[in-house]
Amino acid sequence: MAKTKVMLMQGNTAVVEGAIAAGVKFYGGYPITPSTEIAEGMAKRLPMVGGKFMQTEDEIAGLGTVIGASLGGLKAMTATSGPGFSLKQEMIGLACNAEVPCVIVDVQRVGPSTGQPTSPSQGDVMQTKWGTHGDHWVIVVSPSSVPECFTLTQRAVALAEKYRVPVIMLMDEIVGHMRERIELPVSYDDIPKVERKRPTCPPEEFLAYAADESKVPAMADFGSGYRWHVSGLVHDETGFPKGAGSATRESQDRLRGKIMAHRDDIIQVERYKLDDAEFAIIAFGGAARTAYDAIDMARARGLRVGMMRPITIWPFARHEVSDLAKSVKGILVHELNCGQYVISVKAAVEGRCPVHLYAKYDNESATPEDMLAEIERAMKEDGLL
Amino acid sequence: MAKTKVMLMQGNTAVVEGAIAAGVKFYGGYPITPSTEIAEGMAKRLPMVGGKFMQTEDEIAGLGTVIGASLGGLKAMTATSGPGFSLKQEMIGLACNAEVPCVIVDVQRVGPSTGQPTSPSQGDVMQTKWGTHGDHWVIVVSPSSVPECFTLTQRAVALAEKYRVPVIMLMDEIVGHMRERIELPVSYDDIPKVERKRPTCPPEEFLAYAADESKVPAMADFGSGYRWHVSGLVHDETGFPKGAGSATRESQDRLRGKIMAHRDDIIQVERYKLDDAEFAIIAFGGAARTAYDAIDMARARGLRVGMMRPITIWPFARHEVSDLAKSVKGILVHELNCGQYVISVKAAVEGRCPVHLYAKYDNESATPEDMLAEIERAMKEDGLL
Amino acid sequence: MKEALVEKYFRKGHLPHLWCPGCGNGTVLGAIVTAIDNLKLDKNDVALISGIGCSSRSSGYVDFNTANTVHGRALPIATGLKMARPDMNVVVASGDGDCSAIGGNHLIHAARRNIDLTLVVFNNSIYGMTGGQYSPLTPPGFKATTAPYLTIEPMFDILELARAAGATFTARATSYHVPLLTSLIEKGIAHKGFSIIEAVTGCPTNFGRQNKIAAPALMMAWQRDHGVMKAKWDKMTPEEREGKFPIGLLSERNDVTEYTKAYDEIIKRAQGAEA
Amino acid sequence: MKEALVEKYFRKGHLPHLWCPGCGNGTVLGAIVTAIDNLKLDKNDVALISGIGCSSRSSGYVDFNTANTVHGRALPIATGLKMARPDMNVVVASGDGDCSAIGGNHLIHAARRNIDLTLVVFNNSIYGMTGGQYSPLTPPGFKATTAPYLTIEPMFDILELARAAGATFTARATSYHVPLLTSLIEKGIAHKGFSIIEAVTGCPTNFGRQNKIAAPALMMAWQRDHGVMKAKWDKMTPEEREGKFPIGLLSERNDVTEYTKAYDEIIKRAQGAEA
Amino acid sequence: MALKFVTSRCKGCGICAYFCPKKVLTVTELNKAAIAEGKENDCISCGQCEMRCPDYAIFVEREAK
Amino acid sequence: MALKFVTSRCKGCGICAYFCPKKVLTVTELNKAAIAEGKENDCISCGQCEMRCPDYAIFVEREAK
Amino acid sequence: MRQTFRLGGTGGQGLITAGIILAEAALLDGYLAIQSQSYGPEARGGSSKAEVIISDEPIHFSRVTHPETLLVMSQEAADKFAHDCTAKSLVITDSLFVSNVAANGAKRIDLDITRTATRVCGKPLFANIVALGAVVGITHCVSEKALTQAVLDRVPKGTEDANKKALAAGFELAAKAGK
Amino acid sequence: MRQTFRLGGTGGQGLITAGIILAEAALLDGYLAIQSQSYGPEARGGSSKAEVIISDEPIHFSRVTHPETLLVMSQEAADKFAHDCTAKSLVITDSLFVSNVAANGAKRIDLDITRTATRVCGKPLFANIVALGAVVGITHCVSEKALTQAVLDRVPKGTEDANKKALAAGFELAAKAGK
Ligand SMILES: Cc1ncc(C[n+]2csc(CCOP(=O)(O)OP(=O)(O)O)c2C)c(N)n1
Ligand SMILES: Cc1ncc(C[n+]2csc(CCOP(=O)(O)OP(=O)(O)O)c2C)c(N)n1
Ligand code: SF4
Ligand code: SF4
Ligand code: SF4
Ligand code: SF4
Ligand code: SF4
Ligand code: SF4
Ligand SMILES: [Mg+2]
Ligand SMILES: [Mg+2]
Repeated sequence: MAKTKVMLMQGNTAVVEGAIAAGVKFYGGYPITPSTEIAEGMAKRLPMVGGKFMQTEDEIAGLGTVIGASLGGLKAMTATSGPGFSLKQEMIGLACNAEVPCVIVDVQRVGPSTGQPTSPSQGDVMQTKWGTHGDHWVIVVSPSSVPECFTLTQRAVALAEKYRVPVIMLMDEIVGHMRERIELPVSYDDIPKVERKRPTCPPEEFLAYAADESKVPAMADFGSGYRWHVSGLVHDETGFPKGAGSATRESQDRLRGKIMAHRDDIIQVERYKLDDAEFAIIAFGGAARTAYDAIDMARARGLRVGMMRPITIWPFARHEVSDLAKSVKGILVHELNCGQYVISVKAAVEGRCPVHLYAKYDNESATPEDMLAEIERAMKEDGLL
Repeated sequence: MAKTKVMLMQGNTAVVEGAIAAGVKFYGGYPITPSTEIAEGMAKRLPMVGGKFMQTEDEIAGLGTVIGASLGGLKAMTATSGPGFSLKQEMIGLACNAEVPCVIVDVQRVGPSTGQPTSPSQGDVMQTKWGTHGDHWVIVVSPSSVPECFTLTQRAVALAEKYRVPVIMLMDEIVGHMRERIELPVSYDDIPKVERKRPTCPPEEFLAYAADESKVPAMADFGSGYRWHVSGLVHDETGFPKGAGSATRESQDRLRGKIMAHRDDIIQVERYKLDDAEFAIIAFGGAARTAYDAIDMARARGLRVGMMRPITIWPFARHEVSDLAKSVKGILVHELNCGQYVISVKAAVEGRCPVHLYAKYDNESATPEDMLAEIERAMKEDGLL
Repeated sequence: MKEALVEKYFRKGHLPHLWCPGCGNGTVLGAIVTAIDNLKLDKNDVALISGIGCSSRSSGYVDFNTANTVHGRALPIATGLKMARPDMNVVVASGDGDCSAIGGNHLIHAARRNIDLTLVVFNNSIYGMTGGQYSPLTPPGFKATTAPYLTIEPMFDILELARAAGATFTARATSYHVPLLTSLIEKGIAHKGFSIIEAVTGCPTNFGRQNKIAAPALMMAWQRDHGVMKAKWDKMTPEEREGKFPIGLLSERNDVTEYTKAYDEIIKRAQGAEA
Repeated sequence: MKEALVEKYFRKGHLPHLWCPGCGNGTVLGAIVTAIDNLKLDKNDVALISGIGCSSRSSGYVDFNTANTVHGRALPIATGLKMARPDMNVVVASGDGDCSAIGGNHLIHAARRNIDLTLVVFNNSIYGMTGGQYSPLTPPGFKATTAPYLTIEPMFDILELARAAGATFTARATSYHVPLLTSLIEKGIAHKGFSIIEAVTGCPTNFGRQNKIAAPALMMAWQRDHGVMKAKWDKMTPEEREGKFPIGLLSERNDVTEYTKAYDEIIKRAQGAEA
Repeated sequence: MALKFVTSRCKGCGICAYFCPKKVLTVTELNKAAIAEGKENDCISCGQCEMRCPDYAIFVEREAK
Repeated sequence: MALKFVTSRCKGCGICAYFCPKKVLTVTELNKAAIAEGKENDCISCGQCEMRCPDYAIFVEREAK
Repeated sequence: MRQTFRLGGTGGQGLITAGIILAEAALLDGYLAIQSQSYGPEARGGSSKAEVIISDEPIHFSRVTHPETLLVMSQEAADKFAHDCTAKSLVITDSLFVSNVAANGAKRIDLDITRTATRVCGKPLFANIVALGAVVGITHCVSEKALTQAVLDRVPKGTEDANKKALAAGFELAAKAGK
Repeated sequence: MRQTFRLGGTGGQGLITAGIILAEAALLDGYLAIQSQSYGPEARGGSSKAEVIISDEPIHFSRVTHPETLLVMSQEAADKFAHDCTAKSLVITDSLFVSNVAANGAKRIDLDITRTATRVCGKPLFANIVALGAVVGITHCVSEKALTQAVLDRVPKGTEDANKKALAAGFELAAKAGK
């Protein structure tokens, strides 16, 4: 095994290290609490590995430069928080439609608007899926610990490159700012780097958006001899705009299809003490940390409670949730917002079991004690206690 | 009755007339297909009534000027389409959090990104609810005809003023660009104008965000002698930022509460031939126009089909949909997108009856014939045929 | 600032402000308030609109019609307000990042339109609020948390930029030159059209510390020693100017119709056309 | 444009382009292509990035590495590309609205950084694509669909603005002055640093018709009669200049390190610090 | 014959005709550039039309020297 | 006594002390401006401290004339 | 009564205006009417279309799927818009520009519309009005009086006479076409 | 083993650094540790806090609800952060700045931290290190060796000696406090 070192590290810093380990070579962005340490870390680390950091004039330009650098063949990313994430929405649509790999970290804070910049929240869950106009598909992942910040950033980069899609790393202030033990390889050289599929045909034959059964078209670096055209307009497999209705339908079907056909590769959930559970918590990101403790406390009282922790937030783990609804007698969704993910949970459960919401939106994570009380209340309501 | 005149008018133009009739006195915006006629109409009409039109440097500034003008006491609005609507997201959050009345028209086009600027789509349905970061509440309404563009714009303005909330008028290219017969009053003088609640207490006693049981605080025009502070930060009833968790919770509860407490005033649905229906279409905006015809065709074949047409899209007509699910044996949601509103329908139906989706996303409205076929297919699946 | 002015213009219960010890923002805000007092404006007729940043917190402290809006967008909001209330004196408080980075476009367009706003730029050459990233007004060769290897980007001359965009009043002072700053803000408010006053000020916490000039008083001494009155500046050679910057009223013109005035013409035309 | 260049540089099957009869965009695009040919650049080493607008459609026609991105944001995307591929010649095609309205901030920041991009502004003084709204480069006193009572807003001098922001190469020509335009674009590409070339051009459909100068040839004749070579311009009195505009190379400086070059220093410092 | 018309690209804008120093060109009823009646031999191959045509629809074929 | 300290607002930045032409002022261990020992009578009421204090924490009380 | 129309041509030929006028004439006659159109960059160089539905019952679905009457004034428009026609459709062409129409066996009438406009008004600009006259002359979908009124309501001051002439010429073309 | 700490003071007192060092020392001793903090504009003029949990079992929930040990180095911090204490908590104050602590009956130890820093290092800047020494000296949550190592790993070159002196002074304060 490769040599490692143990450290106390902040979640945001672990994202930086994950990005460097994944081979990210460009960062463009604008500072904003509570994500700023990611920009600061990239400013320091990227030039060390020959990469480049740019502090852009705003968040829109941040993602713009990332898209440009990605067209130039670099793995590229940006990070922001709510207000900046809102500003990036138009540009996210371009990355979706033109299929430009990139990673966007959103370290959530309390919203709306300037809100409460330094307090934890998970208020952007729905926005990561629906924030830009028009039907579109992105991948959203959410880490719950500092070590997971490191590994999931790598995975985010890999998914972006593999599926030519913007991947959003949805963090919260809890995970972004806390410092935790992490064991990192001393050198990242041995960490495998996922490369986007590049064309192998002669340049004359290259059709920029023609895909094989994977539904993911090969992508040529600008300047590599394959001259192609990128467009935010609806286009056909040549990449040139096409006004025909069939082009729109085909394009949408492929963009959705390239994600959904690979759902099993993309969707990750962690199951914690679910095997014999009759009641399940669904929680993710920093909010899930409370759940581990609450479940252990509940089990100590003899309650058969477990957790499904979605690591992939979007695409929604529909089958997993639907199956869960069949295996338990009640579900409690815990979110640090007024209730967002729960809507999709309900739509997937379709009445198979009761779905409760423990919504917390007062600048603080729930304590295990509070959550235990919620579990007991819900289980009582469902006749399980 | 007031004198009227009959005209052929475009939907976008009817929005302009509705705004003038409602007393809108300021428009700030940036042109974009297929909403541009609204800007052009406002540029022409506003100065005639002593109002002001500004073509701003971008969509962000467009909504910014609208917020500023609204603080100055004017009824104010803007209009855009997908790309511009995405750009406005951050500013929408400010309007939500600071409770500044304003109307934002989004004439949808095919997305994502530049998409297909001149073709109809309803791809922004979820974005209108979830586009900005953080939990927030807006009102979204969607007209299905040119006369409804006129009346619903007035209603949008009235709701914005009454509830101090951004109201989004969600249109589509079908309704925005078609020309239809409309009968308008010759003079708008007799049309009642809804005024925001203004403070009546002495200025020293004015607490900018203290609300009575209506949950809507009185709002003083800047320059009117009540000097108060507007903030996009979480604030308490004084309007000044407050970092305490309780302030966040109270603020969110009131912002949600002021909408939900008045849901019956806010939520409008049209019921078409639902009385005896055993199967229901849910469709809105331009897409609903197909449904009227398809339902008539189905009824001609003896099928008991009706439609629930949400005029208020958000807040979601949860009770209405849930009741509908109890009274019919199947529901078909028809949207000009890949399936957005249907998620909330499913979450509300909770398995009470099957929910089908007729998603159309190929630049064209569905024809009544195609929809009839979908109705029959769905009814067969549900054993109703 | 005089105690009577604190009493008269500051909101009760909002001091001490949240700025760091020695932060220049308090001084610049004091100059704004003093200028308004000198002009004998009714508090009801004054609005102070700000974006987001340490400096932008200034709007919360003073007893006018105030708004602390979103980062970079104070100018459009102020523009809308001014259109609705052309009679009001609308002052905008903005940081160097707020108005020259994310808000750069609104700056040049407000300047182009020559709308009667008074923009006071709290230029501390850094993003204070977020902890010390460089801004478009950070000179090359300095440290910032996002420039650990020193800044390489040329900085804007924000007044020259605003002038080229159309601003009809441009001026600069520092938090050391308090009377000058006050009188320039006063003139800027009185000026009918878009005016910009750059207030060079110090962020001891996030600019100073990184660049080893943490003592607030030393930052002010630096301002004293490097700001040169325009009259003198005009006579200096390029070598003499090196590292220094001009202060005072740098440009003013009165031949461009103010925007809300020009708009009145539109209304006249429209209503004439109808009549 | 020469037929051989159409053959060599235009994508097969993409002509006729979608521009209106007599639209100047074809001519300006021809000048870009000719300039690139004159410079003997390898097509693989050239990128043409555009925003959204009629003019921005130009990227689709030519056989380079091309992108038709989003409205106003071509410059950041081009910047990212240039950072990734400093060896490439990155040309940006942008409309007057695209680059001076919604994209104004990116313009001034690209100029400030002095990154080696060549920006060609297709200035037809109007929003062509959306049907004739005024832009920040529409002169006052004209009709536009959003200015039915004539425009009142002062316009930018976009070259002066870019220069004040830091652009190290600014030039102007028209779609009438084809050889001049071509040679200025050529020089702009050769210039190491941010260069902006304003191409004054005509939109007969949406500027011409509303303002009663619909015949394309007459718009070009107007350009011929109002553009004045800089050398002559410099000697003209203000009265003589009235209504005219200078063309030619208006400013150039070579004393500012180009941005990607400057960035190489950062990498050296960082790697030195580590080693 | 020194002039080549790519009729499928010509949009009949009339720019070539306006700037032709010899008034060789005209725009037909079908909205296409063409040589005006009686001007068949007047072209001096100055290249103005080629240089100005925004649609790359007219070229002056120079003799190979 | 001509100087008024609003101690609750003073943050101890030391600006007043630095610019006082008579070195009347100092910052205490508790981080508050105060009159330096032995300088009780040196203030000339020049107003520099009042003008420069960013926290509105020191004022020069002028005699009513 | 319900009739559907599609008018196709190049961007500059004024067919959207023609569609609007037709719908306005229908309102003047007391019918209901809907007009819709295709916009966009495609309308720049390429072809544009307007659709009109006239009926005495409420019209919901606003697009024309199988036009009863199709007017095409450019070959490109004919190529793009004729395929939805049925054997019951009527296709009217401007013979100057259109040669081939593949319209599933629809009836076809070729008229010299643009040349007529140039002849009677001095400019091809009025071709859309000539075409309107012809369409109404042939289909009688609205009254000539309503059409004339609708044209005069919409055209710029000073062009009334030319427009009237154009309309008359259109009616005449229709009459000659044997209807 | 599981211990929870909260360190509160003004923005400039370096208590977040102190929290980090404490957690790093715990790692050096082979424990697990989590450090979190409150940031923000409130940290400018106002009070800031750092929290540390040290344990030999996995730590999930990261915040400290009832600190076992609370260090407060300003009166404002005492006012803001002490109310979560229980009777079992220990409150350590910098006696120069803190007078009242309402900590639900927690045990209280007042130490002359900042003055000690000024005395032994010449600058109040090292007060956070003195405080760390005192906290560890009193709670023995980590070894003195690990703490010393953690301090030296993090402080700027050239300040090692001053920091060592500060630490030693802190240990001494703790010792004197009768533990
Ligand atoms: C859209 C958005 N992006 C970023 C931020 C984070 N942010 C807040 S203030 C600020 C910069 C502050 O710098 P400046 O404007 O110079 O003000 P200062 O704090 O120095 O007074 C930033 C980047 C934000 N609040 N919103
Ligand atoms: C965010 C956004 N806002 C608005 C539009 C609509 N739009 C497209 S092009 C354009 C302006 C075109 O003007 P210009 O840049 O001058 O280019 P031209 O068409 O004149 O060449 C506008 C407003 C858009 N596509 N995206
Ligand atoms: S961080 Fe800088 S700008 Fe902000 S309050 Fe502190 S000293 Fe002032
Ligand atoms: S609208 Fe104007 S700019 Fe666009 S193609 Fe037509 S003439 Fe050219
Ligand atoms: S300039 Fe070109 S497009 Fe115009 S008429 Fe002449 S050949 Fe045709
Ligand atoms: S080459 Fe010259 S003379 Fe010949 S047709 Fe062209 S413009 Fe006229
Ligand atoms: S300048 Fe003001 S805040 Fe600073 S030490 Fe003096 S009195 Fe205190
Ligand atoms: S008034 Fe002048 S002399 Fe007196 S303390 Fe203040 S600065 Fe010193
Ligand atoms: Mg700053
Ligand atoms: Mg333009």
